[in-house]
Amino acid sequence: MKKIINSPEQVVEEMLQGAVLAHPGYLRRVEGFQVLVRANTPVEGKVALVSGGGSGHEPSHGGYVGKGMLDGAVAGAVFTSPTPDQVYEAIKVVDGGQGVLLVIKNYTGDIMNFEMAAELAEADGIKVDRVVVNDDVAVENSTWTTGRRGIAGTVFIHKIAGAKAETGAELAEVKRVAEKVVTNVRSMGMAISPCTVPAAGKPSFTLDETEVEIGMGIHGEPGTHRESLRPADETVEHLLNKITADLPFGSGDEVAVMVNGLGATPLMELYIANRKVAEMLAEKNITVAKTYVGNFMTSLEMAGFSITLLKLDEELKQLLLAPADTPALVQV
Amino acid sequence: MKKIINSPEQVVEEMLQGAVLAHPGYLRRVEGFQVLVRANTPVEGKVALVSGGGSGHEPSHGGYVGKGMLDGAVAGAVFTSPTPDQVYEAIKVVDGGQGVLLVIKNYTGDIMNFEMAAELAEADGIKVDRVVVNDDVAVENSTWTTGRRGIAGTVFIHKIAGAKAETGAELAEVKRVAEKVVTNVRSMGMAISPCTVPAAGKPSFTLDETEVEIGMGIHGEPGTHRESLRPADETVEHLLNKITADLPFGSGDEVAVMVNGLGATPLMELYIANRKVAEMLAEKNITVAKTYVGNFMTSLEMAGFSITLLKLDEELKQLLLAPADTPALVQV
Amino acid sequence: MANCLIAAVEAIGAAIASNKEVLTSLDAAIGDADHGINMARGFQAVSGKLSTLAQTADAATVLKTVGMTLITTVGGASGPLYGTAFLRAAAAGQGKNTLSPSDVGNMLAAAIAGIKERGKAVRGEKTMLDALEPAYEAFKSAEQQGRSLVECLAAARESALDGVMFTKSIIATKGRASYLGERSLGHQDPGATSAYLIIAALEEFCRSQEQREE
Amino acid sequence: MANCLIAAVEAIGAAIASNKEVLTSLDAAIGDADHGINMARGFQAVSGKLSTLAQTADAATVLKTVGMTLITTVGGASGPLYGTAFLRAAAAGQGKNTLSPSDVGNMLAAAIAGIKERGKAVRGEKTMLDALEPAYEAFKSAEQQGRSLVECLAAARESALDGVMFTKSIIATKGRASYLGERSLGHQDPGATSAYLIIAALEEFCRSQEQREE
Ligand SMILES: Nc1ncnc2c1ncn2[C@@H]1O[C@H](COP(=O)(O)OP(=O)(O)O)[C@@H](O)[C@H]1O
Ligand SMILES: Nc1ncnc2c1ncn2[C@@H]1O[C@H](COP(=O)(O)OP(=O)(O)O)[C@@H](O)[C@H]1O
Ligand SMILES: [Mg+2]
Ligand SMILES: [Mg+2]
Ligand SMILES: [Mg+2]
Ligand SMILES: [Mg+2]
Repeated sequence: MKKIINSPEQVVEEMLQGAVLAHPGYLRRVEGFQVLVRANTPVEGKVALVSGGGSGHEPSHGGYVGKGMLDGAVAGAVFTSPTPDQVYEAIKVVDGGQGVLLVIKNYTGDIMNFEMAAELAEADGIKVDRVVVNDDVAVENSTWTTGRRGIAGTVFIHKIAGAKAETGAELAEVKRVAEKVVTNVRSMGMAISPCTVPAAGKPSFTLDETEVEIGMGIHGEPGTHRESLRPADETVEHLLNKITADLPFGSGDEVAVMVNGLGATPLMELYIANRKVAEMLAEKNITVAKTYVGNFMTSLEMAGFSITLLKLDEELKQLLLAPADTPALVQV
Repeated sequence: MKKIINSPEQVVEEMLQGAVLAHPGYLRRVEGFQVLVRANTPVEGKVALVSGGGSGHEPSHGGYVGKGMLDGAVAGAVFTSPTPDQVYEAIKVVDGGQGVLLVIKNYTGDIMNFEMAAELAEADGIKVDRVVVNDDVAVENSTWTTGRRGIAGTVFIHKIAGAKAETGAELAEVKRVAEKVVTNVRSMGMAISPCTVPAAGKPSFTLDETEVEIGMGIHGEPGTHRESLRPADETVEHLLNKITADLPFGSGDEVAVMVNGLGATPLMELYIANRKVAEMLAEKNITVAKTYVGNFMTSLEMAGFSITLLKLDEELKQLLLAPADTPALVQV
Repeated sequence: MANCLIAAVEAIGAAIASNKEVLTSLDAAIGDADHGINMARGFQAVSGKLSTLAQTADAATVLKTVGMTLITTVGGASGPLYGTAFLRAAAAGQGKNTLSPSDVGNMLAAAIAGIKERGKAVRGEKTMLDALEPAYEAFKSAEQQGRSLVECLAAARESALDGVMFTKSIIATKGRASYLGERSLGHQDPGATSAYLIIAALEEFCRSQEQREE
Repeated sequence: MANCLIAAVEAIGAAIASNKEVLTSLDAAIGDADHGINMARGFQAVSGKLSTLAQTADAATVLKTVGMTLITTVGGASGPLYGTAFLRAAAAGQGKNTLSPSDVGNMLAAAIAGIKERGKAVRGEKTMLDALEPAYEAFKSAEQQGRSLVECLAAARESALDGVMFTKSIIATKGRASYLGERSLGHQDPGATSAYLIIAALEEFCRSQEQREE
């Protein structure tokens, strides 16, 4: 395992320290916890947003802490959802009296840990509500599974619910908007090379010289199948068709697009993928209001990418385009 | 070679198309050329900045085209400096009557190609001047070499000279500020894994399981030496000591820091590196005015990072902190 | 009491530690390659916490400490589940100073009930329950036949192992592996495996205690 | 005239194309792994451009087209250098309808002068000049001895190869390899190698022309 780290046990702690040292104007560390909050938290009179999950998805989630997005982010061990005490602490620190919305990705562990934290906070009299993100269309949604995974679409929930909270809207309103995003967002990804959890010391999976994994999760979880690497356009076609068929997205729709790198994908390749995404959407008569291309929800040094589409209405569009000022996403 | 591309011959063309499709509000393609310019170019009454170089360094250079930074960026083939006709076209398109400053990295090819373009533009009566960036301290500066390479420090020239140009300053003034940055900026990098030029089809170099290359260039050029991978803190110490000794940077100085990923380095690792950078600078009584951590000047999917320090005076600091609005860097 | 129970938990921790890589590899195949790492981190923290407990602490206090520590250090799915299990076992063992086979059976039952409440899974969904429920049933029937604690645990361990093997034959419908659908077939569930390891470690520990007492 | 010169340039292009990987590998060792790719891209574009030239074009027009095309398609260091070389050769050959060995010698001299002006390098800095200058000297002395064009080119090719080999023994002080300092020792310069290939291709082409004429 070749990594620029000091020791596998220290990666999360040292990353959090390094992030706060890099962005002191944005971030503050909650002493003794793996929690990053806005430097000026709590913001009085504003619903607070707390997100989080395992580490290894940087800039998620700490990178989105700042004006217009999150109030706090909780970092678990690499690829491991944070524990309830950590989430509970984040909730307490960011609550400005208007309540806290938890943004949870749909993984059993995340749900249980965040729920336990919510119970603890509610016992303290803090208003807590939650939204569960499940945008990954690679995972078939059937009644007998735990549903779909939450992946890169989560960033759109941060952005839009965060913008809504910034308007002074109350908790139920912020939650309504967040759920509208969840209802309208779909993603799917693929990987061409694996990643190595530092504490594990070896890659979570292996792919041969030409093999790729389609429908890959963001924790190295296997996807729907393996196949031979195809030209970028064909891969985009496969992923995007799955996505558009799902909601479905159709002629006349307006969307936001995210072409998300998984960590080791050159931006050049993401732009090449976006070219095909834009072309296909134009063919389908789907208008793109805003495109994000880059590393937003990564999987350590995995190479590959995901595509996310969010169907917009006027409300979501305004909130998406609203200003944000965070370490990882600034909009003016 | 595993890449998300359609064909090695098309990577630059398709990337440029994908970038313009992603950022129509920022970017416009100069038809028939590998040139990206601001959507609203030329900006009347403002000195224009043109930068560029080989492709494969994304978000450099097109990502920095926008308010407060560049007016145009010229993309060569992967790792190959663009040709004079391309640069010439960029100069003509962005000139708003106040002249054009070329930001050139100190490579023989870049210098010759940009110089030939400048000659052509000057023959047209356009005022053209240039600044040559040579921040890489890995390369010994002796009279019998071509000097040092230009690497990630280039982004600080874009930012600061771009901000100066935005004030309406004249060409000589913008150039003065750009040269002040060049005089005060130093960088050094290292790589833990190589990259593959698409048209070459195989890695430019190989490193064994524990080997790293110290002083690596951003085109896969070998660095000063190879060694065994050490803990992140030791690597940072080695690079940063080289950097601070060079200018030199010393007690009482104020600096900007860039911890730059080479393409495949998880942001987690860059933050871990930044932690040590910040700690060492604090020990040396050097104040950090602003820190950038992320992928700013990459080398395709190379894993590794570089550290850049820029010594600030009041003028440089104000310009560094000034707003910018580009696809790859937004500051408010 | 505390002494003995603490030693038992240490034995569990040792078993988890020495199987850290096995559990992580199992999780790599159908999950996210962290189960062994998570559990080992948790039990290492438990060990630290227990060393600060008073020698006089009762069973409930020890088990509650284990549960709270697991909840706050393991994370993922297994943290809240195993943590809840130990908390429920603590509640079931409240006030006890010695633990009869029947007491242990009740604590096991309470632990399983806690896991089911927290995780909303049932047996047959390819989770730790597929080891724990058969283990409990075997324990219970041995106990009802008047067997010793070691014998009851041996029966539980055997059934737990059968349960682990059974997980290979089914599709996951809970937890991270459920995202795989059919692709989860043929793989052994990491959580069921850790559950088996815990029971096996308990059995071995009690057997060695018994021998010492003889 | 144009016909023959175009065929000669095509022969050079073919030599570059078939040595694309060799040149790129040499550049990988001490540069940025693109020299073969750059040159092949350039000469492919040249081939396209030349096919649109009038059959009646004179030597200068052909060479100017080659130079301009290389400048606008090769990029990097070699693009402006080889481009300038062909432009200067064009100027030196201005108005000629047949090229004597002395004409070719003058064109070669002009090309080298252009490269030195543009690149500000001298012989001994581990660049294409280390192949080109010895090649020119050998050409010139053969020419002064009244040898045929093919013989002059053969002499040039031999010295060019010696020059390529010599580049292994020196440290680069110009171009991208100069950043390596001592680490550039032992490696053969890619640009010197492409210069050798160009001369060798010219020789072979002229030899085959001579044989056809016999
Ligand atoms: N709902 C559930 N009920 C019971 N056990 C579960 C449930 N979900 C997951 N598990 C167990 O947890 C194990 C995975 O634990 P771990 O890898 O530590 O967490 P995560 O899946 O969050 O990475 C699975 O192998 C399974 O046995
Ligand atoms: N200043 C110079 N003068 C003459 N030749 C040079 C000079 N700099 C570089 N070269 C030649 O150019 C070659 C490299 O060309 P190429 O790889 O195409 O360009 P780049 O170095 O920009 O990638 C070197 O091997 C060397 O022979
Ligand atoms: Mg996990
Ligand atoms: Mg080059
Ligand atoms: Mg797991
Ligand atoms: Mg080169």
